[in-house]
Amino acid sequence: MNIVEFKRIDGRKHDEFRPIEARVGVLQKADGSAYFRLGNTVAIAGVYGPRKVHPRHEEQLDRAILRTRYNMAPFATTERGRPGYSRRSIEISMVTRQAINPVIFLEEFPKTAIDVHIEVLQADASTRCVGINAACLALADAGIPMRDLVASCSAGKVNGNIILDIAGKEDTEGEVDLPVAYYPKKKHVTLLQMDGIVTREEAKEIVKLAVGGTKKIYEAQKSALRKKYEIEGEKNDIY
Amino acid sequence: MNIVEFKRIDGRKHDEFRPIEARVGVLQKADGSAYFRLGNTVAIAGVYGPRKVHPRHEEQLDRAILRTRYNMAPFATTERGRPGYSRRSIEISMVTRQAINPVIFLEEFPKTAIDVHIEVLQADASTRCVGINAACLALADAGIPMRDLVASCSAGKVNGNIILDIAGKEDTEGEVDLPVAYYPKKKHVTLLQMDGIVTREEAKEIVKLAVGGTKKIYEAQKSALRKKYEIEGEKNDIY
Amino acid sequence: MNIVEFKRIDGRKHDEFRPIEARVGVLQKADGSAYFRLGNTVAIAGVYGPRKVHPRHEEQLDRAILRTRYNMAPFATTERGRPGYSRRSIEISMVTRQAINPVIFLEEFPKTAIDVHIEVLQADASTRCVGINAACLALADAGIPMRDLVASCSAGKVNGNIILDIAGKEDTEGEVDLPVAYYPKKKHVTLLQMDGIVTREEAKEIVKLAVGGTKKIYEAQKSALRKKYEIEGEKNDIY
Amino acid sequence: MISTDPQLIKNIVSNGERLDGRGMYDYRKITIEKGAVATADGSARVKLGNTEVICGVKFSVGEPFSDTPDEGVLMVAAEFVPLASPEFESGPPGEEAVEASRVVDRAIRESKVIDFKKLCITPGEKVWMVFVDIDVLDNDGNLIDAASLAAIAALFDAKLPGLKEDGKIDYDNKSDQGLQINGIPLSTTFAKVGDSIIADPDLSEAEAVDARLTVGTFDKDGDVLLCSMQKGGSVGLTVEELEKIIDLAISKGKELRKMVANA
Amino acid sequence: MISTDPQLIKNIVSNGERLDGRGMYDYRKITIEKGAVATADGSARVKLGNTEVICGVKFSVGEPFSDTPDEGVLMVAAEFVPLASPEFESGPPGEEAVEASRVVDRAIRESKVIDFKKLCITPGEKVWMVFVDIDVLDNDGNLIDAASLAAIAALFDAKLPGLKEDGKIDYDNKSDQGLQINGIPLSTTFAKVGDSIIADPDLSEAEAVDARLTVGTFDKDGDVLLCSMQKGGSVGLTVEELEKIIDLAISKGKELRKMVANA
Amino acid sequence: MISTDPQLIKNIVSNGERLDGRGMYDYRKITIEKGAVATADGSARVKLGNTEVICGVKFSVGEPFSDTPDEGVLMVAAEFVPLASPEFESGPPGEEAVEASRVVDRAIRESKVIDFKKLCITPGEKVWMVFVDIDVLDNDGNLIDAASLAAIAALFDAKLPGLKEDGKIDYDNKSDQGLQINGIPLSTTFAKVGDSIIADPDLSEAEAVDARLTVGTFDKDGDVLLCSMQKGGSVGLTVEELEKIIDLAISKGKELRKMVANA
Repeated sequence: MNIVEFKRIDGRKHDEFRPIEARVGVLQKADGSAYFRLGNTVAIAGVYGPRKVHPRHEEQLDRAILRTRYNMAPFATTERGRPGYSRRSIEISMVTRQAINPVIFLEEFPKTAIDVHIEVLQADASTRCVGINAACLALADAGIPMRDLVASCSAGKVNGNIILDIAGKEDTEGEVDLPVAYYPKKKHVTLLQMDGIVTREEAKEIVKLAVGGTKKIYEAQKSALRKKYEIEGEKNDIY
Repeated sequence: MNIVEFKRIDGRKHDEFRPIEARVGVLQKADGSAYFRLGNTVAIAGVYGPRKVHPRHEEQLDRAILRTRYNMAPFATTERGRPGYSRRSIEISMVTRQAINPVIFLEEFPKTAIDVHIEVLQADASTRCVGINAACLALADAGIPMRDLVASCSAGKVNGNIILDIAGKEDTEGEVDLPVAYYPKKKHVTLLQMDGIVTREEAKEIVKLAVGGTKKIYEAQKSALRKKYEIEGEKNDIY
Repeated sequence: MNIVEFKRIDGRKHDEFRPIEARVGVLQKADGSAYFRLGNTVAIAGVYGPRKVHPRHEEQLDRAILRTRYNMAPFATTERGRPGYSRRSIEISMVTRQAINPVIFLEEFPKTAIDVHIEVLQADASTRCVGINAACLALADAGIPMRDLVASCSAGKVNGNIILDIAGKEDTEGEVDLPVAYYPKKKHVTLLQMDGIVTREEAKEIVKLAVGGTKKIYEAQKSALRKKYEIEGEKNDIY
Repeated sequence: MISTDPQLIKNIVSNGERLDGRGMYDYRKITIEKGAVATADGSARVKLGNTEVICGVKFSVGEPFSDTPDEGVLMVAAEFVPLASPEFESGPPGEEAVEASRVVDRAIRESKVIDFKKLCITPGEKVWMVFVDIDVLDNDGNLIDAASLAAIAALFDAKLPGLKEDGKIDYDNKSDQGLQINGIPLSTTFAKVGDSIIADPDLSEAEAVDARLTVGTFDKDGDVLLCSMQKGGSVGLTVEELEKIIDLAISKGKELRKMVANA
Repeated sequence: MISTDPQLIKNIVSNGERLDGRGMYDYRKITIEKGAVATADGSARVKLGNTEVICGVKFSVGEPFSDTPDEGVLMVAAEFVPLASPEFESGPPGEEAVEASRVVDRAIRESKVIDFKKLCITPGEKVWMVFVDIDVLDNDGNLIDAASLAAIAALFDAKLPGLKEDGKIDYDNKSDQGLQINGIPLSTTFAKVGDSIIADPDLSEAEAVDARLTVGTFDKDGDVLLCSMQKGGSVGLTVEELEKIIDLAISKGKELRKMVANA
Repeated sequence: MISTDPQLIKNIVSNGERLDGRGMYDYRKITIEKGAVATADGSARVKLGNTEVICGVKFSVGEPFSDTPDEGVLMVAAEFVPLASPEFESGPPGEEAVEASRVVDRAIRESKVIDFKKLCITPGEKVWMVFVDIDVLDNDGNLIDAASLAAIAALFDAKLPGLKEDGKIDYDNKSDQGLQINGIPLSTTFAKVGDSIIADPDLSEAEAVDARLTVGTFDKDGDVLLCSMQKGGSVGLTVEELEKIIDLAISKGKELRKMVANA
């Protein structure tokens, strides 16, 4: 299993991430918000809720409904994207909701909606992962009670090598891309998609590499949240 | 009136149908369903209801509302069709509703909706007729109380000859197409459309030929329903 | 300020309108209606209301809501226009609503809607002005209590000359177009838009020319309303 | 809106009378004003009693359909503008508007009074697109016949624009070339109320109408021919009623065609 | 509709049994009928228990995408026709239909069993567009696998139309040239109910399903390879569960491929 | 959200003061960050107090409009992304977003600071399309001015992509050729609250605002000229108020232009 280390296009090791940057509370109007960056992929998430459900018939008597909307800014891609919903964004909004859903105490807020809006500002692979990472931070920032954070990243195969966090030229040349989202406390994979050709063994190896990678993402998320409370703590000291 | 019999492209007599096939109960989930085939034209109809009305403001206090949706599968036509509503399907959905409406005891189910969905799987002329035939069978299969069945077919003029059930090459060469739906017990024509050039006498002759043709359709419908009850009867014998 | 009078393409003076024609009560079904023509620009407005609000959630407890819809007939322009809402018609519908809003006693009809539909039948510049003029007459014709009429016209700059009511070839050659709507009793400009390059002084001069021009529009509106009541008066005499 | 009790209408009609005093087979007063829209290439405003529609014809240059590479294209669209009725709503055309435009379209297209091959500019590449747009301004019933009258009158009124050297339309110079139209296809609508047949039902009668038959007729070399039919309404018609309406439509079509010819 | 209590299903499954008596890793009865739609260029009707879908393939000639100027274009669309379920509604496809079509599309596309370069007619200008349209007629669960079976069977059934001299499709003369497809990519779906894994969940089981994994596999030179995966459901799966499902999918894929090959 | 009582705002403003301590004609703190989006051909992130917008410019190659065959095409679109405000909803842009994009578009287009003839590649066939997309991230009022600042700063930041021999964009090699922009057109917005005029109303003030005037100004050869105006709000303005705002806008525009020039 990749014992001899090879050279990646951008010089990273096979299990090395692009630079990670995470911040919470980046927006003023949203009840919670976060910024997440993985190299050149950047997303912002904003959370509203728990709040009243419109339209009313979507309301659930025993829990909050979670609604997610993944959107790509028209300038986020190499070719300008058309604004508005696409089949791609409908699918990603759905798998994002399923990825996040298990960690939220939805049952504590019956008859309400929790709305998570993800805006991808720059797209260089793994946009759904970066969106999920930002979304979980935004939910925490909004004070929504959560069992854990979900951390997401992808691994794949490029020129026969199994590597973490495909990006840039690797993405266009890549044979396989496999994003996961991971719920560490329960050791649950809450999102998994794959396209490309792999053997059974490669599939399992890539899953493990991706799941292992989420640890570093999780650290970055927690660190961003700690920073928030430190700063808020400092503020408290002042007063 | 066409006393000398001429040769039709596919060898049929002037008042001869393409092969007719009718079956009820072809779907599992729908409350009632039916398959109707006229040569190469095939439609399936599924009925849901009487059921609650969404959106509520469409509800009628004194009767059920009848909603019909005629849809053509993208692969039903020579050139692939675009999925979704077209102006054509809006018009046909409407005349289909008007054709069926008189025979249903809508007044027995106030504040409910009866939804009839017609899916044309193969289109070789007379798709609205085949859809209506399937729809009536599906309504009967759903146990919706009806005054009668409505039977539908078309007649027209090809190369100066007045013929029943235009199809295939006749359709592209045809000068006139006139579909009717007929409510036998009341002797009422509940659908009639025509395009193409005819004299007054020809118009009347074509109407009569089409209305006469509905008899055979009606027989096929009743036979399909009888078969259902026979089979159900047999089932009852077994238990 | 334009002391030497120059020659306009269609022979008008710098502060001269195209022929104005105004009539009220031109439609039968609408609660109020009016026709307004400025040269080759023609609009009809129809008013419904005060009436129940659909959808209900738009209802206001303390006043009527005013809804305006500006629409251009497909045959109103040189090139055939696509039917349906455009970004342009969304914006004009909005500024039209804001232009008219101040003069209506909306507070007298809580929980209702007043709907103003403007249909531009011929477009030769100043369509929004002509629409507003027709709309106010239609509101008056509908018997909606109003503080005043709003009168609208435009002025602009063509080949360096500041002129009233740009039209025809002036429109394509024009450098600046500035439509206003004016609420005379309060001396309030309720609509103002501008595009094109002007100096500060020119801007002010054009505003004044346009605002001054609304006086003649206002007269035409009042005369149309007087004619209505005269005719109705005559009718009363007869009976 | 005060609406008339359908039962009252049924009673009146069953006595062979109508609320507004018309005869059973009489149309309301018709006025046809050609050239009503200065910006259109052809236009007509039609009043049928209190029903009012306006139709504008516009030409543009476009690609032919692949199955008719040497024929111009006819597009008929009706917009039921919300000022025409408290029931009309903004948004995409409803089923009634779609039906009206398609019935008007079929009567004109199927009658073949327009030779679309003459509207070909370069086969397979450029043809004239003929847009016939109908705006309903006032809906007092029988919109199909009003729209049909307006459409054919506007087509007769239409003049093709000139073409510039680059093949684009020269909007400043109209040609004086009209469409060659060999006949006047028209829709005429009759309704069944109880056991009676009436022509041109108005809105007060609409609720009492059981069924409707619209028959498209046109004249060719002195003969009258049918080119389209469309039944409406939620009740059926007997074959005898259909035949009676076909006969009525043929004679009523003759009357209406005179008005179009003289407009 | 009488729906089954999810807790009942959970109890049954936790005992290693299923409501309809199937084994945990058994699919429902599968029937594949190729050529089911006479108007399509290729078609298949698939029943998976009471789930029924019909797939039609149609070819047309179109422009290639600018980043693959010498490749044909594959378009997979699924319509969840409202007759198939009381929950399906008219209108644009919902998220479930979008997901199904995209998962089916990815399995076929990513496996590279179709050489899209062979579907190029004139590089940069004209290529074959392959439309794979899936109509769901009856929804009794696991639509993705049913759609996947129908799509690949329909593609195997497809024959390219002939081309006329002007480059347009000759609808009267089909060629006997099929698509060259080097392998059978198929989606196989397993679900987690409590701590158990079951194959091919039906609609009565759907409410009890915690998570779902769809694995696309195909055969290449005797080997089985994966080409796509898609997790669904609102609960997660452990890595061990994932690995178990991958193994199950590989062996189940072999079974299903035989059915497609023999259809 | 705790909203501020409009009457309170009116009282404060009538005393010549503002809730956040600003002067009547002061803008909130402005920060302009050019090049904020790595994937865009030009970009800027603008904060106007707590209002934040991000603008990305992208170029593509397309066909010119038929009436300007030798000119590039400018397309300005604003999306009021729902994360920016509890009131923004998904779906097509509402009237506020449409107005903002059109007002920003007009100020840039009408000022003629960009020579669109220089964005022609092959007359009548290929021109540069300039897409200016504005995402609102945080709405604390006066979105038009924030969008206007971001749009012009992003245009100044933009570099045209290179073209490959086949006329397509070479995404790997950007040129270092910027747009030639001869002036800085900017929107400046003033509001009337009671009898007072204030600059740059924020969201807490919005409910108290009676009327709004947005004035587009730009600099040309040392002079300041107006290029657009747009009145908003449900109350009118006197001619004197209009004139006062025009004067204020001219001097405020000078200040803001310096910030853009130095960004």
